[in-house]
This record gives sequence, structure tokens and C-alpha cells, in this order.
Amino acid sequence: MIHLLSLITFIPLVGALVVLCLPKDGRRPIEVVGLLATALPLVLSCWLYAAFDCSDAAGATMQFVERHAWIPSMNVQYYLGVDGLSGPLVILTALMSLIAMIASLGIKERFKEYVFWFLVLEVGMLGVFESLDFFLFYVFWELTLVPMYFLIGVWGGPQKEYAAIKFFLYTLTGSVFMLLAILALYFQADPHTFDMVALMKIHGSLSLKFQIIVFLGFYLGFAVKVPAFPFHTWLPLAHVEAPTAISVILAAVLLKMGVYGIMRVSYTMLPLGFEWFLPILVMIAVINIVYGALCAMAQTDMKKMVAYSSINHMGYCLLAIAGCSATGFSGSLLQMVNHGIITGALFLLVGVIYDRAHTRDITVFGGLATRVPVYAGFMSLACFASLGLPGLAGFVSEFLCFLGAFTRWKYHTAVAVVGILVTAAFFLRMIEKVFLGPLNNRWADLSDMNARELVSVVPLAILMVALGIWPKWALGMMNATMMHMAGLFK
Amino acid sequence: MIEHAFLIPLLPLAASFLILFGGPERKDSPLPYAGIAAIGLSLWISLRILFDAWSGALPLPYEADWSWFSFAAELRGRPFIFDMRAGVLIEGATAVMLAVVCLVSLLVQVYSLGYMHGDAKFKRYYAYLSFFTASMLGLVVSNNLLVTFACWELVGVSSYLLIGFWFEKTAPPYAAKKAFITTKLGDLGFFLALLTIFAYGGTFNIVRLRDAVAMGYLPELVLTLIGLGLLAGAMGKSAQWPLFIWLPDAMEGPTPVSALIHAATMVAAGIYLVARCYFIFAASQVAMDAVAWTGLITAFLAGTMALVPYDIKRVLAFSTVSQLGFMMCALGVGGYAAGLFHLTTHAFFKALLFLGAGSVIHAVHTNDMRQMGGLSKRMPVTFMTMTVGSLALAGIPPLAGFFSKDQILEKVFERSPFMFAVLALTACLTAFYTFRMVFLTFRGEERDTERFRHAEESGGVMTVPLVILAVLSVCSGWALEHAHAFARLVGSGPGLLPGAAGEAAHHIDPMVMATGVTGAAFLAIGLAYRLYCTPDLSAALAWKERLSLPFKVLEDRYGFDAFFLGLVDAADRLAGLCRWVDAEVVDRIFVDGWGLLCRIAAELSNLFDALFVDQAVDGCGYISRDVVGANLRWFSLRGRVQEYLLYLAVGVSLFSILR
Amino acid sequence: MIERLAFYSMAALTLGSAILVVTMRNTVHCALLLGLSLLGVAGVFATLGADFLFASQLLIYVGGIAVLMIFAVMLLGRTADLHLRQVNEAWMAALLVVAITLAGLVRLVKLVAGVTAPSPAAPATRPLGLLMMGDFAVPFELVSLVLLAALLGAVFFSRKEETPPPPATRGPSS
Amino acid sequence: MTLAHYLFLGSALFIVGIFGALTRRNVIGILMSVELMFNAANINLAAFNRFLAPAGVTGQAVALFIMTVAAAEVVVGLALVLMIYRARDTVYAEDINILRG
Repeated sequence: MIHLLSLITFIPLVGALVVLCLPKDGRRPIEVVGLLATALPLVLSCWLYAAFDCSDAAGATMQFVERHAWIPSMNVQYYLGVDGLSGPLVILTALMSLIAMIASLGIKERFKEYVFWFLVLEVGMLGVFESLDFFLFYVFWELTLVPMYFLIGVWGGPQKEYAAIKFFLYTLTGSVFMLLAILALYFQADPHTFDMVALMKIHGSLSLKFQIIVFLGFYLGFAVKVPAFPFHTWLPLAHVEAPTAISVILAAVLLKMGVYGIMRVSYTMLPLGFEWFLPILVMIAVINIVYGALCAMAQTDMKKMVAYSSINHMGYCLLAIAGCSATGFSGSLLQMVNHGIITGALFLLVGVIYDRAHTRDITVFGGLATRVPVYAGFMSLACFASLGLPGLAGFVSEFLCFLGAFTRWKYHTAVAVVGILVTAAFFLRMIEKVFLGPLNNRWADLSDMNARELVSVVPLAILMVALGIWPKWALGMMNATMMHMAGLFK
Repeated sequence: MIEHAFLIPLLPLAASFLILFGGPERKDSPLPYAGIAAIGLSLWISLRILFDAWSGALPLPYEADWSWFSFAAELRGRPFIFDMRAGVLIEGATAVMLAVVCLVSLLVQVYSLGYMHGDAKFKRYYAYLSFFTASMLGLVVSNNLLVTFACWELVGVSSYLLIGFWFEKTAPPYAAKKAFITTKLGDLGFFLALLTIFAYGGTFNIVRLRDAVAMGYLPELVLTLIGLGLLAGAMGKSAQWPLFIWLPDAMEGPTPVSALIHAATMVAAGIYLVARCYFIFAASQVAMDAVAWTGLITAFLAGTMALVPYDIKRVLAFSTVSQLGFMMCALGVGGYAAGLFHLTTHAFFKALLFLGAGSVIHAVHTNDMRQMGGLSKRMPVTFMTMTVGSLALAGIPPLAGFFSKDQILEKVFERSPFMFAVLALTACLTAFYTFRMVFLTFRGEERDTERFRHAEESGGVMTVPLVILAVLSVCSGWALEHAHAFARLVGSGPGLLPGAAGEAAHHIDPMVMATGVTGAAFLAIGLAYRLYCTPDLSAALAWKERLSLPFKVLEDRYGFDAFFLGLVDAADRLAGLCRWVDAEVVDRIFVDGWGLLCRIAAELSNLFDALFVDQAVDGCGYISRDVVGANLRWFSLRGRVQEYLLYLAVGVSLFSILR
Repeated sequence: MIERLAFYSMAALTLGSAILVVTMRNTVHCALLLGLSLLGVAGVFATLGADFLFASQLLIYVGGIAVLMIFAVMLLGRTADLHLRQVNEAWMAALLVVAITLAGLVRLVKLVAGVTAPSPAAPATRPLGLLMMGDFAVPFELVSLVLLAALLGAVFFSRKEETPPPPATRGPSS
Repeated sequence: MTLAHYLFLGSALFIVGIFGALTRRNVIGILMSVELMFNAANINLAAFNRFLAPAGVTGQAVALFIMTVAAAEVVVGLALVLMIYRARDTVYAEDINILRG
């Protein structure tokens, strides 16, 4: 109980080390260890969910805190903890990792290395959301980078090396600026500390100019991850080239790290800089939404389309944050969770058809609904969820996002609403071209989804419906913290 | 009974999931009957509510709600936990609407047993149908505008599924997509209206919002904007100008679906929304005028467009659009009860007409009226019931359409004689095109003997709903008009200030107006008889030759389709441009450009290195070897260690004394 | 008084034999005188009360190093060398330099003139042993390693090569 | 006896050692001179210990280390001399002039 977060974070690491020791040829043990090492954190995070204190009073505090001195000479601590902001993301990460691991079982070559890197990646992702010490945070943040580089670069598509190096350099450039910003905060604090909770309290002593500069540093780091216009161009490429499960992780978790950072760091530690940046941020958000949707509409590659739709959806998160209100923060966080689930499912499904048809070109399909009804059903469900159909997860969060932004940025929001329409247009067009109409005879012997694919998609589909009908399950965890956050600078 | 009102939408919802997941697709699957049973129960509940309300045993409005979810919200900088409550709000109009929707749904579902018999996706069809009904009923009863919007979207998606039901063909999916996107365009307005409502009103609850408006918390400009937003939503859903382009295409769906969704219920949702939020419109003259003019333009344009098509369902579709325009216009001029009255009667006779058309199509397997003719001999029941429906639509007394249309015209005249003139003209057009359809289909000689010989009257499951609807079309009008029962039930419009509606600018004797309009309608029917009730269509074709330009314009639907296609095209081009920009500009600038910058910096520093740093190193080497070294060489000429040691000692000795 | 006498006699012994060491022609004599000088140093240690150093000096220097020197001289020496000049031509310059250095050093030494011993000397063997096994354990071990390495190195260098060594190379900068 | 006496003795011995190292032609002679210098340093250390820090024995310990290192030095040095003698057949420093410029 005391070490719940450490357990969640480091079980995958133990799994990774065990995988390293296993023989290369025996596939079964590696699979079992990989699944166990991702399933256990999920079980524990369910425990975390059950034990999480949702009461209003708990909004301002970190829960499940673990705190030990690590490098005393630099005042670095091993400091983990979750609140209503990071808790849902930890659970999402654990869930999506298991799903992606199930989806990864189809990997044919160099499976052992794959599982190893995958588990290391999970450690990094979980750690980013849990750590409350900047040093630790940065370590975990960078820890996600290297496995991702290898996972894309080794198991990716035809342009994998280019995509991997582009991803790596892009995010590394961003995180270097972040590191500078972290150091700036460290040296500004008295006594010097990396403690994020303590740093949240010193903003009163920071001048506007300092805050702006440090904010920009952090923003560069986070914006690349989000990805916010104009730093988004690594995303479509990385998505297209990455193997299916990695696309899922990329979309479902990695992008969230950026928005999480903006909420956790930029907003709470640098309120003046944040406030100063808001007009720009809202413009970027609107561009992300409309421009991302339009770009998605022009794609013929399904995966690229979904990738651009991610840009569009993360734009909603940014827009909501720019609203700088409790509604906006709730909406943004809920949208992150929902987008993780929905887009994860979309990437999985695109991977399913790619495995069979070896193409993702929308225009070459047609009438598949008669051939693969189950697949068509799930795909349509995911698409509808993504375009914000009520009753499915996307609706409430998108609505909250817009609601949060509207009070402050009326015109921007009104423009951004167009994004909804375009999103609907390209998803429906994709459905029409791929599934409806007369069957293209080239695909007459396409097979429907197999058990493994169903196992990975069905939980997500259930969650989409469940969170759409009963968003309380997610919102209940967030409300108190969001209230606290919104009230910080009022 | 009223406390069970929340079950009305939930029963069909449960039924739809039961049907979808309850068993495999089989020819004799019993699951569709579950849907019929569920809607039957819902109908029973809503009829009980309606009669209780009518008899005065039930005080309206009735409201009950439950917490759905709560989120951290913020109003005027004050964060709080907002409790989103979903529930039911039953007013007079709601009770009527519930009964109408349930009744038509039940009849359509029964009818579909015959119409869709043998279809490969029979079970799925019923699941969709039940799902649609559930969403529609949810939209009607909800007391929360957000839930209304959610159901509104769900109605849209079930319409999408049903229009595209035969997705193996090319046209239905396209039509479905078009319908969804077009209505979604209107929904953006609804969406923005919701945002504005929350930002200024702080609630989605209709009753609380009404109180807030009544207290004057919301400025008029905001109310106008909200009203226009809601109107935009209604424009999409109710196929009002200029978003009416989707409805004729939506006829690609199965005909019972057209009857249910695109005639009686879903398209009425927009009208219902405006009626439900009438207090907002009533508070803003601009919004009211917008509603009225939208309705007027729609009624007239669609009425004219209905004159030319030969597809029987298209005629009915345009007619529907036109009648929806009537309702909208009525609401816009303050005729709250009149609009809802027409909504009710129209639901009956338009559903009847569509189901009748479905019966005909089922018999002859074509939509084209030019291949029909003389069918009255083969299908007497269908002919009789459709004639009743047509008379009702044309506004011939004493059928239902007469009463409701009469009320609308009366209200409109009070407001503006010009609007009245346009609407009266449209009413005549209605009579004309309705009977053009009837004559082309049922009278005259058979034009396609092959189809004619195979045409047979449909079976009982299809004709019984027709007869029931025909009876309703005959009696609902005067029954509801009797002693102003309907107006008493629904009231004169919530939020409409007393007296505002009463101050009519113009007055006309109701009897004179009714007689005049009816006479004109009869004239129009006569004209239709002259032109179309003939063995061949030469007279009509001759007119068409003579008026080719107007015909062309009407067949092109005034170019609205082309306009929206152009819009889509433009969006596509914009998307293409964005894609190009993304790949060629943004990526170039921020990736390749950055790389180039780094390369340039690297080259520069390399140059600097070679020119300065390296030269400095070389220079040091040069100085120490060739300048200093050469001159110091004699020191080490003999290579004796002890000499070096001596120099060292000299240094040490100097240090030791020079301090 | 006896202390003073001891110091001066030992100092004279040390310095005198040292000067002879660096000036005499016969290298064997030099080596022998070196032993004498080291013996003098041992005496100086004794006057300082450094009992363990005194013993070590006797054992290591007088008994070890000086004897080693004598062996080396005997091993390498040639009879002809006895008549060769053992001082090179720079001895004048060296003398000058040395004199200057001595002057500097004396100046420095004068800075501490008059410092007397605060207390009588105590036996140092026991504290030294504790120190070696305590604070200086690591240097102690290191020194033993150095010794071992020197031993091995000496053996390595001095063993006879099987193959004739390469001809002497000229300096690289000739 | 004062510290200055001992320091003067150390200085003198050191100077003699330097003089020897500078002037002896014989490499073994140079080595001997180096030994003298070592001893001078040792005298200084012992004297400092005695006069400035009588409580501890650290100075003597360092002197002891120096003795050890000197022993090692002598061993290696003589071995080297032996090598040079074998290679060049001489023990005179002026003949060992591979550093000649």
C-alpha cells in the first residue's frame, strides 16, 4: 500500500530485466512475462483508483506519496505522488500499455528486444506522471525517448529510420529547452530545490520577465510532445512508420505528457507567464483544431488521417487549457483520457486492416462492411466516438473543452467549432469509402478480426461507451483537484 | 403514470440493444417484436400522460431529474462543482409530441414487418429503428438542453444509419453522409448556443433557464444570438432553407424510415426545439423574425420545387420541407399553438402519405411516377387512404390539414399580409403537387403494363397502419380544434408576454379566409386534374416545354445543391492546401529549416575553427618551435642531463633568494 | 650540554662525510662515506628523540641502501676509473648556484630562529604503529605495493637479455 | 637546541646533495647525492615533528614513507644503471646523451 506507485512504476522494469535474461528463442515465456509486467501495473492502478480519495478536501494534496532523499547534495529526491490530475493519466497509461502489449503479440522479429524496450518505455511513461521531483521527472521524460526511438527505428515501416531520428531530435530539442527551464527554476528557488510541490509555491517571488522566459522554455518542451502547431510535423510521420502498438502508445500516452506538463508545470508554477502566453496559446489551439482537421481531411492514408485527427483533438485540450477555468481543465483532462482510449482504438483498428490488406489507402477499399462486419462495426464506433457522438466518450469531454474556453475566448471558440464539422466530414468520408458502397472484389477474401485483436479492442470499445454514458467514473476522480487548480490564482 | 415518464425513451433504448446483441440475424428472428412491444409500452405511458393532462388530472409542467455527472465548472471566476442533472420535463407540447412520436413509431414498426420482410438485415433494421425512437423520445422529454443536444445528435446518427441502411449500393451511403454533415453544420449553431447559454445562464435546465430569462438575467443581444444558434440547429434538423438539401436525398433510405424520420418525427425535432425554447425567441424580436422568414422562404421554395420531380418520394420530401416551413413560420409569428398543431396533424397525414407511397413502391418496385398510373384499380386501400392523406395535406375541410393550416394562415395574416400571400400561394401549390402525385400514380392509364400486372395490394400489416393513420388524418383536426382543446393543452407559448401575441396588426374574417384558401386549393386540384389525370402526359409535357427555364431552375433546386457541393469542394481544396502547407512549408521550415540552420552554424564554426582556433594552435607551435625553440637550442646542444639539472637549480636558487 | 655535543658531532659527521661523498675520486670510498653520512643522520634522529626513525635509518639506509651502493660500485666499477676525474667541468657553476641556494635557505631558516622543543621527546614507535594501521593504512598498503613494483621492476630490468639489445638510438631531434 | 639548528643541518645536507647531483660524472654518484637529499628532507620532517607538532607522529610517518620510497628508488635506479651499463658500456652521465639537441 505504501509503495503502490513505486510498484506500478517499476514492475515493468523488473519485467524488462527478466525478459533480458530469457532465451531468445522461446517466444512463450517472453509473451507471458511481457503480459504479466503490463497487467500487474494495471491491476495495481485499479487498486489506486479504488483507494483514491475523491473528496473535496483531497483536491489540494498529493496522494500515495513516496518521498526519500536521493542525491542530497543537489537536494534531489525520489518523490512520487498522484492527484486528480495525474491519477487518471497513470491509470490510462497502465491500461493502454496492456492493450498495446496484447496488440504487440503479433510482432514477428526480434520479439525479445521489442518487449524489453516496450517495458522500459512503460516505466518512463508512468514515471513522468507520478514524479513530483523535477530531476526525477526529467529522467523519466527522457527515459521515454530512447525506447521510442528504437521501437520506431527497428520495428517500423519503410521510412522508419528517418521517422525515428526525426522524432528523437525533435523531442530532444524540446526537452533540452525544458531542462534549461528546470534549471532556471532550480536556481531561482531558495533553497535550491527540484521539488515540484515546493516550486508551485514560489511563483509569487518570480518576476514577470523571468516567468515568461522560463515558460517559453517549458512550452517548447511540452509543445513538441503535444504536439502543438507548428511543432507537430514529427507526429504524422512517426505514427505512420511506427508499428501499430507503438502508434497506440504514442497517441494514447506520449502526447498526454505535453498537455500534462502544461497543466502541472506551466500553469501552476508560472502563472504570470502562462497568463501572458494565453492569447498565443488559444491561437495555436484553434490552428491545431481547424488546420489539423483540414489536413486530416486531405489524407488518403488512414493512419495519417488518424494522426492528424490526434493533432486536432489535442487542439481541444489546448483550447480548454487556454480557457484557464475549472471547466476547461476538467475538459482538457477528460479529453486526454478519452482521446487516449478512442485514438488508441482507432490505431489498433487501422493496424488490423493493414495486417490483412498491407495497405492503408482509403481509396482502394470499398464495401468492406459486408465482408468484415465486426471490424466495420468497431471502426465505426471508434470513428463516431472520435467525432464526438453523444453517448460515446468523446462528446462530454469535447463539450467541456469548448465550454471551458468559451467564457474567455468567444470568437476563437466559435471558429474552433468548425473543427467538429470537419472532423465529422473526414471520418464519415473514410467510413463511406472504406466500408460502404459496393464491395471491391479485390478484398473478397478478407478475414474478420481474430481473437487477439478483439481482446485488445473490445475493452476500449466498452470504455468508450461506459465513459460516454457515465463520465462520473472519470470526472469524480478529477473534480476536487480541478477545483483546487482553478482556484489557485483567483 | 407520469412518474414513469423516464421509461418512455429508455424502453426502446433497451429494446434496441436487446435486438442488436440478443441473437443472430435470422429470417424468423423474434427480436423485432421486442422493439414493437417496447414502443407499444411507451405509447401506452405517453397516452396515459396525454389523457391525464387533457382531462386536467395532471398538473403540467412536470419535472423530475437525477444527477448524471458533475464537473468542476467556473462562472465569473468562481469555481464550483456543477451538477449536471438529466431528467424529464413534461409540458403540454411534450405530452402531445410523445404521443405522436410513439404512435407513428409503432405504426411504422408494424408496417415495416411487411415492408422489410425478407431483408438480409431485418433484425439490424429494427435495432436502428428502436434506437432512433429512443433518441427521439429522449430529445422530446429531456429537461436538460445538453441531453437534448445529445439525443439530437443521436437522432442524427440513427438517421445516418437508416438512410444508409442499404449500404451495398452507392447512393444511400452518400445520401446518409450528406444528411449527417448538413445537419451537423446546423448543429454547430446549436452547440454554440449551448455554450452561450451556459456562459450567461449557468444552467442547461430548461425551467431554470426560463426563469433566468424571465428575470432578465440575459441581455437581449445574447438571447438573440442563442436564438439564432438554436434556429441554425433547427434549420439543419428540420431541413429549413438553406440547409434543406439533404432531405430529398435522404429518400434513399427504406420508405418506412422516410415516413418515420423524414416526415413525422425527426424533422419535427427542429420545430419542437424552437417551441421548447420559445421563451428565448419570444424575448428577442430579431430571433422571432429570423424564424418566421426562414419558415416562409422554406415553405415557398420547397413548395415550388415539389412541382417538378417524378420520383414519388421526392415529391413528398419537398412537400415535407414546405410544410415544416409552414410550422416554422407559424412559430415565428407567434403562433405557438398553431405551429405545434400543424406539426401534429402533419405527422399523421405525412406518415400516411409516405407509408402509402411505400406500399406503392413495394408493389411496383420503382419510385418513378411515370412508370405508374392507374394503380387505383390494383390497390384500392392504398388509393383510398392516400387520397385521404392528400386531401388533408391540401387543406380541404374537414380534414386535419385544413384546421391546422387555417390557424397558421390566420396567425400569419395578423402579422403581415405579405407573408400571408406567399403562404396562401404555397398552400395552393401544395394542393396542386399533391394531387399531381395522386393522379400520376393512381389515375389515368397504366403506363408500364409489366409493373402494373405484378402490382398487388399490400398485406394486412401494411394496410392496417395506413387505415389507422387515415382515420387520424380525418378526425384529429376537428377533434383537437374542438373547443380549442389543443391550444388549451399546449398553451400559447411559454415566455410569450401576455398581450404581445394578442396585438394583431391586421384582421381578417376567419370564414372569408378559409373559404378563399379552400377555393383556391380546389382550383389547384382541378388544374392538376386537367394536366395529369389523362391517359398520356402530353399536356404536362407541353407545359414543361413551354416553361423549360423555370423547370430547369426548379429541377436544379435553385442551385442550392450546387452551392453546397461547391462549398464541400472548396473545403476539400482548402484541406489539400493545408496538407501541402504542412508537408512543404511547416515541415520544411521547422524541420529542414532548423536542420539547415544547424548545418550553417556548424559550417561557420568549422570555418572559425580552421581560420582562428586552429591557426592559433599552429601559431603557438610555430612560435615555440621555430622562434623560441630554435634560439634555445644551444641550451640542449650536448644533451647532458646534468646541465638541465643545473638550469633547474639556477631557477630554484633564484626563487630561494628573490623573495 | 650532552645533547648539544651529540648534535654537533653527528651534524659534523653527516656533513663532513657528505661533502667527501660528492668530492672524492674513488667511487668505492664514496659509497663507504655515504654509509657514514647516513649513520650520522641516524644519530641526528636519535638527538631528535625519533627512536623508530633512528632504527629504520640504521636498518634501511645504513644496512640496506649504502650496502647496495657499495655492491653496485663494485659491480660496475673499473680500476681505471680510480684515476679519472669524478667531477665534471661545470663544478664551478654548480658551486655558485649551490651557494646562492644555501644563502636563500638560510634566510628562510632564520625565520624560525628560536623555536625550542615544547616538551621532552616521547617514544614514537607505538603511536607510529597505530598510525600506520589506522589513518595511514591505505598509503601504507600503497607504499608496499610500490615496493613490490620496484622489486619486480628491478628484477625485470636487471635480468640478462637473451637477444642482444637493439643498437642505441640517436636522439629524435638531432 | 632549536629548530633552526636542525633546519640548517637539513639545508646544508640538501645543498651538498644538489652539488653532488650537479657535478658527479658517475651515475651511481648522482644516485648517492639523491640519497643525501632524501635524508636532508627526512631530517627536516623529523625536526618539524619534534618542534612544531610534538603531540603526533605524522612527520615521522611521512619520513618513514620517504625512506621506503627511497629504497624503491634506489633499487630501480641501480637496475636502470645496470641496464645502461650493459647497453652503452659506460656509467658516465655525459656519455648518456640521447637527449642531445
